[in-house]
Amino acid sequence: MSSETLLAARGVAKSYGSVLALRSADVTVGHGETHALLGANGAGKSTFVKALTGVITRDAGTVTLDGAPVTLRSPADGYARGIAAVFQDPALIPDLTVRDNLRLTATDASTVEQHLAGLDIRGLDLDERVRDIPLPFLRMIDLARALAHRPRLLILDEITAALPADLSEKVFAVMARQRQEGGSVLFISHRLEEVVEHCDMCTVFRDGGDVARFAPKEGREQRIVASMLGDRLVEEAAEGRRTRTAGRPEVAPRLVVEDLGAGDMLHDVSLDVRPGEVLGLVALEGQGQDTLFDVLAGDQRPRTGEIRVDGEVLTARHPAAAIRKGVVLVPADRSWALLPKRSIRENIALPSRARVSRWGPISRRREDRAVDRAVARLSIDTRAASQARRLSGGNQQKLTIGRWLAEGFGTLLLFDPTRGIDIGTKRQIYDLVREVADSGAAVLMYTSELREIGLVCDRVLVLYRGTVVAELPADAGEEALLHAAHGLHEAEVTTS
Amino acid sequence: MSTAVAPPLPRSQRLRRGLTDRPVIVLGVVFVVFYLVTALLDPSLFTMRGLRSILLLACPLAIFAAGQTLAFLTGGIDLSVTMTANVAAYVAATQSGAGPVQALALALVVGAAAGLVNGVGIGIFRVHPLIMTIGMSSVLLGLVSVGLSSGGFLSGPTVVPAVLETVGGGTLVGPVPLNAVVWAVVSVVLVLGLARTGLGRNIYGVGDNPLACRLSGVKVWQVLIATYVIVGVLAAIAGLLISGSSGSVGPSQTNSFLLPSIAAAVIGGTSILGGAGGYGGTIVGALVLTVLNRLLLTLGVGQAVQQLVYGAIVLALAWVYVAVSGQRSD
Amino acid sequence: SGEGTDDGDGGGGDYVIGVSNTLAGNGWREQMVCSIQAEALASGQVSRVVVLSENAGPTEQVQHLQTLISEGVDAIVVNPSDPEQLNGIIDEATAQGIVVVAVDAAVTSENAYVVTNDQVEWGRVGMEWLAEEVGGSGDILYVRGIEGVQSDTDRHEGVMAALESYPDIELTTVWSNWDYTLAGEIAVQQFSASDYDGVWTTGADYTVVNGIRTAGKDLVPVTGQDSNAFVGQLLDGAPGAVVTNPAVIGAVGTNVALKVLAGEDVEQTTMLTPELWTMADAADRLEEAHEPDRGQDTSAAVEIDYPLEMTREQLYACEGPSGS
Amino acid sequence: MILVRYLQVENFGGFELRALTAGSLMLALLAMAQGVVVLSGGINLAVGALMVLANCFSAWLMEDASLGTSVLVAVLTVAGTALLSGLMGWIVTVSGMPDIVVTLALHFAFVGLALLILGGPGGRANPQLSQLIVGGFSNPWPALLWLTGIYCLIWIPFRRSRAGIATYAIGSDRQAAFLAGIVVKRARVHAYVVSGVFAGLAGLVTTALLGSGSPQESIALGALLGSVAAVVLGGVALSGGRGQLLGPVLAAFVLTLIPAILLSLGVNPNVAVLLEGLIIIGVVMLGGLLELRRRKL
Ligand SMILES: Nc1ncnc2c1ncn2[C@@H]1O[C@H](COP(=O)(O)OP(=O)(O)OP(=O)(O)O)[C@@H](O)[C@H]1O
Ligand SMILES: Nc1ncnc2c1ncn2[C@@H]1O[C@H](COP(=O)(O)OP(=O)(O)OP(=O)(O)O)[C@@H](O)[C@H]1O
Ligand SMILES: [Mg+2]
Ligand SMILES: [Mg+2]
Repeated sequence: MSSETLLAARGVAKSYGSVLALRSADVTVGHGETHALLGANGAGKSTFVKALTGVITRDAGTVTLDGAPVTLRSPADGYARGIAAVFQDPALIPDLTVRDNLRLTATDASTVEQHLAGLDIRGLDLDERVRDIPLPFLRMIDLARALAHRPRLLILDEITAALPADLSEKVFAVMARQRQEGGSVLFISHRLEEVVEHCDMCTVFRDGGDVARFAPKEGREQRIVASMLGDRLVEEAAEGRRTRTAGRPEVAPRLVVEDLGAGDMLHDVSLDVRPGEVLGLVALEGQGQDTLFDVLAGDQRPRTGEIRVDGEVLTARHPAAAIRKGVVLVPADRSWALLPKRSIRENIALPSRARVSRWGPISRRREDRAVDRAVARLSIDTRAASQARRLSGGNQQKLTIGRWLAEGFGTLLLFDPTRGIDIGTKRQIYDLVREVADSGAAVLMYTSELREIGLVCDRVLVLYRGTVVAELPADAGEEALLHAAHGLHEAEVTTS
Repeated sequence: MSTAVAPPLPRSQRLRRGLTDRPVIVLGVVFVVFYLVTALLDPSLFTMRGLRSILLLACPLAIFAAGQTLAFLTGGIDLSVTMTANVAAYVAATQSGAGPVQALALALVVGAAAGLVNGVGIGIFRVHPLIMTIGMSSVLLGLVSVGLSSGGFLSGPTVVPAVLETVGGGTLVGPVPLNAVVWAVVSVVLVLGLARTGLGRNIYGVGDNPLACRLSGVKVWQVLIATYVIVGVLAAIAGLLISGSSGSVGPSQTNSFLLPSIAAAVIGGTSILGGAGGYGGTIVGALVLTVLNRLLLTLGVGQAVQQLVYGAIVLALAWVYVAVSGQRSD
Repeated sequence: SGEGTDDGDGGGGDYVIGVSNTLAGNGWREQMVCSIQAEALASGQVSRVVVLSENAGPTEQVQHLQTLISEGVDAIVVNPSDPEQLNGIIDEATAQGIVVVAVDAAVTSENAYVVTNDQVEWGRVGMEWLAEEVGGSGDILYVRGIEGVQSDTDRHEGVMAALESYPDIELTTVWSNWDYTLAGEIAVQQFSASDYDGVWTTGADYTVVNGIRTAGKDLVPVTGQDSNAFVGQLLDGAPGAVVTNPAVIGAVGTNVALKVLAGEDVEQTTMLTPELWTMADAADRLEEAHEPDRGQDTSAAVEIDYPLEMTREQLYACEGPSGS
Repeated sequence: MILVRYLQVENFGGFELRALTAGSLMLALLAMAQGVVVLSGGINLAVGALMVLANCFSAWLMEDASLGTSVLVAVLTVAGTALLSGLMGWIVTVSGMPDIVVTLALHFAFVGLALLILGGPGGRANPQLSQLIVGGFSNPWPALLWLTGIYCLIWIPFRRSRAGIATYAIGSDRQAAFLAGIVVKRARVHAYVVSGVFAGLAGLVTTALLGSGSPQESIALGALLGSVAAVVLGGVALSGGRGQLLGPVLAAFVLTLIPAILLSLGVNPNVAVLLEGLIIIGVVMLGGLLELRRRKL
């Protein structure tokens, strides 16, 4: 590892209207260094990356690359200077083929193919439309494209958030090779274990500025969290286990699913969730979990089987039917659930105005109470309250849950509710989920982070190729879960 | 959860931000300046009569633009408002023999029906609003033509109901024409309705993110149908007022209001992409356009220059609005 | 209209006449089309009338004519939307032996017969009357049509000719696009802003009278054409004069076309002279022309100084040779 | 549909074909002018006005001009509309106003400009040039050749170029396109420039077909509505990024044929207007129904 500096950013700042997204950030990355950028939601990491790569113009600050000042006007500019980024949002155009996408960025297709082969992604047709390719593969194509420009600095903004474990490993391999070849990496992730294992240095952001810079070695997680959260209370992660309701069979199940089949993917899924219980669902990418949630939420019609809520059969042609029965969904993508241009209030009150019978005049006082309660319970940052799109990712996510708190429900469907969210917020969400369950709701939660199963769930189902292949206790451990998720359910695991 | 709070802004910036959040103020200023400039050239605007004529003429435009505003808020547009208005006015004029109440009710029903068909096409069959309403416009024109041909359902004597002539052209008090009463009622209903009713919320919601609405249990098609029915009724009201003030009906008599109705909503700051805006701005937008017409008439320039100036000023006003409010569309 | 077979069952003859009109739903134009149908029926020589009528411009009208040629019509009566742009297709039609008659407005093609009202005279007569009426001096609101359109230019020429003898008349020019609603609005604005001694309108007349009332002013003399509603207003005592611009000019065009088809020698241009009707000298004409049961903007001048076959009833029935 | 028409008209021949090809040529070009902007995720409400402007400008300059001069005028016209349209695109990107607003306002302004150039109907086309563009009355080929030529020599190379791909890209997902390094503003302006070229060509065709210029707003409006209808019927998604321009071109032919066919079927022309509207809505509704099966709201 060379000690010489590749990238030196000083005093980078950016504000959107009245909110300072980035106050003043200093980041230094050395040659051959894998550098992590850490910070709670809304700390300004993505904004920093965008300011660095020319997606947005910074309000202040200087950036030097190998000592020479640079101001990039667009990501394309960056390719020429040796900076290539994989952004948090996919930078592939859905209606074009992969090949056209590559032509667009003047990227050599055969180089990308080589990189993809190196990543062990095979059988991908470059003439396929991006719209038809699953998200994890798209992330890998994005990565391969960045690599094809042989960057000196590779920036990865939460690339692993949407990746299953096996693909994440590939990304780490790429990072390692980049380091061997003398290149540097700027890596953003909310998963501390990834950072600890793969990064040489880290800069921690808090409130739009850098607050700490050190080597993120094993055992320093506590320090990382402390600097991320500042003087905010650092609760103990291994919070005391709650009373388990799963062991109380006398409670009748709230949600019962029998032999459910839908689309081309899902078949013969049976499960039940009791009031007060959090049922976890674990699966690799693309095993039919999205279809299952869509069907349960009434967004898609099942082909076979039956869904019963509190004993009554639910046949939904529209999510409204499921919602009337108290079955509500927090979808995978925040943008599916938010009104970006509307206020926090309107977002929270949206479900309660859905029915035609509620189209009449609104009682401000009653609504105020409901909204305030939801905001307080989730401690949503309301400074940018007039438009949901101005909120940071974490606060947006809280909003998607908060709507249902205001409306009330019996069954909560959570699809990966902590994707790309910082530790502090995650904990709030875990607590909330438990709280919701303890107050009598049934919760079904899919998560891509196996660690969460042990923290929140009472038991867990494993979905593989569109069907449930295993039921495990919540404390089965990540290894057992991963095994089952790959379809390797050994007898000793399933019978525990 | 960032806690970064911006330091207090310097005064100039505070002012700017105040304007950013309330662009209607800027528009209001523009209106006043416009009015004064026009009045310098045409001092009659300082008289009661002049003021009255502005209000009188702005009213039907503002009601058309009210419908357009609603359609915009859902992310749509309605190009059939003027044809709907024409048909409604015709119906009222041919039915006036049966008494004013029945004639007016029938006209409003016609407006609602046209809106219903638009709403069904747009909400249920997913036809793009542009196409649906262009098609609707042509269907209505065909209907009128068939109806007007001898023995058709619209042939026969046409008499604009006396109530309409009074409301459309009469005076309430001083410079306030009677039709402004209708306008005031529409304004109150719309402004309150959008902000304080469930339907109003849903109209914004559907324009902002229809998928989120669906997942929250809102039946998007219901909202769209309700919206376009209201747009149709508003169009019918505008058509009736126009036939009242001119004392005439004609199969294309309000067509020249179509583009100005869109322009008024746009100048008023309602996003044509849906989800943001409101009727307050549209009211000022309609007033600005009416004064602009007056200005062009006063300048006595030829039609060519009128068209050029009209286009340029609409563009400039919309630009000022975007610049001040920071509501860029990209 | 437009239906039926070529071997006529309604009339004696078997000519097919095509009609092209680019302003649909306008009362004057509708009556013009009806007069073509009625005259065709009354002549007994026509088996079918094919009407193409929609709101369109010259491009579409060229397609109208192409369609009519393909339909195999014997004569085309066209109300041209442009004096030049149809010449090509008109020449092509006449080359194929089809008689083309332009009614209401002229075309420059030498192959077409042209039947129009004398627009220069129309403008002159009205303005002359108005100038006399206001006592030879005063402010007059001059409501023109569409800038650049031939009939507007012609009428303007007549107006200017009339004003040569009245140097003390001041004109304020506004454009109405021949749009009744717009003309009414303009009247409200202008009369709210200032006082006029009279209004000369190019046809959008009765809404101007309403507009003066809406502005809260006393009525002043207004000239207009023979719109049914305007005639009614004069009968009700509004000061003003009608200068006829009869829509039955369509029937005249049909008559000309049939004569040409029959081999008669017809002048290339037929021009009708407008008449001036006021309550003072032609109250009976106004009385006779007014039809309270018909549309506001239909042309009330039906009896004209040209021998036509059709009757008033046939005109109002608006039926062609092969039934509706 | 051509077949239906063929069966209807007894001696269907060069004349009818020419009526179809020459008549459709203008609408087809307009549809392409609209289509390219729609593909880029926008809409151009000024195509009709640009066409009228090109029509008036060329007819004004071609009056009494020689063939050589007229060709020069033609080139100048197309360059002019391309420039104006590009300027419009530039205003859209710089101002941040929705394109509907900008193009609508400039629709008024362009018609005003046309009226300024040619006080009223007037000007004249060069007869030889007309002959070259739309052919004689029984010669369908020049129009067809021009259309094919324009499609193959302007559109296809453009579509294949990086600028063309960028047009689709910004229509499909503007944010992703930007992150992929496309200079979105420039790509949007390009789309408007190409649109201006097609609109200018449509104006030239009008001049050739009609022999003179006519600065009327109603013509511009009619042309605009026709172009939007053709684009939608031609299967280009109004949301941008998806579709080919061949669809709108074929739709232009269909839209030209519908009135003629309805008339020959003996439909009352007033009813025909109604049916035309219903057909357009119907076809689009059918498309909507198919889409409905895929994803509902
Ligand atoms: N368009 C905007 N307008 C106003 N404020 C904004 C806007 N975008 C972001 N912010 C604010 O800026 C702050 C930083 O946001 P940013 O998205 O950069 O954080 P982040 O570190 O990427 O967090 P996360 O982990 O949630 O992505 C947040 O408080 C957010 O509310
Ligand atoms: N080009 C741009 N111009 C203006 N604002 C932008 C631009 N790109 C992104 N933004 C805004 O910046 C804000 C921050 O977005 P960012 O990508 O940093 O993360 P996030 O989506 O808020 O959080 P996360 O993805 O971690 O959950 C968003 O509100 C977004 O609207
Ligand atoms: Mg981020
Ligand atoms: Mg972020």
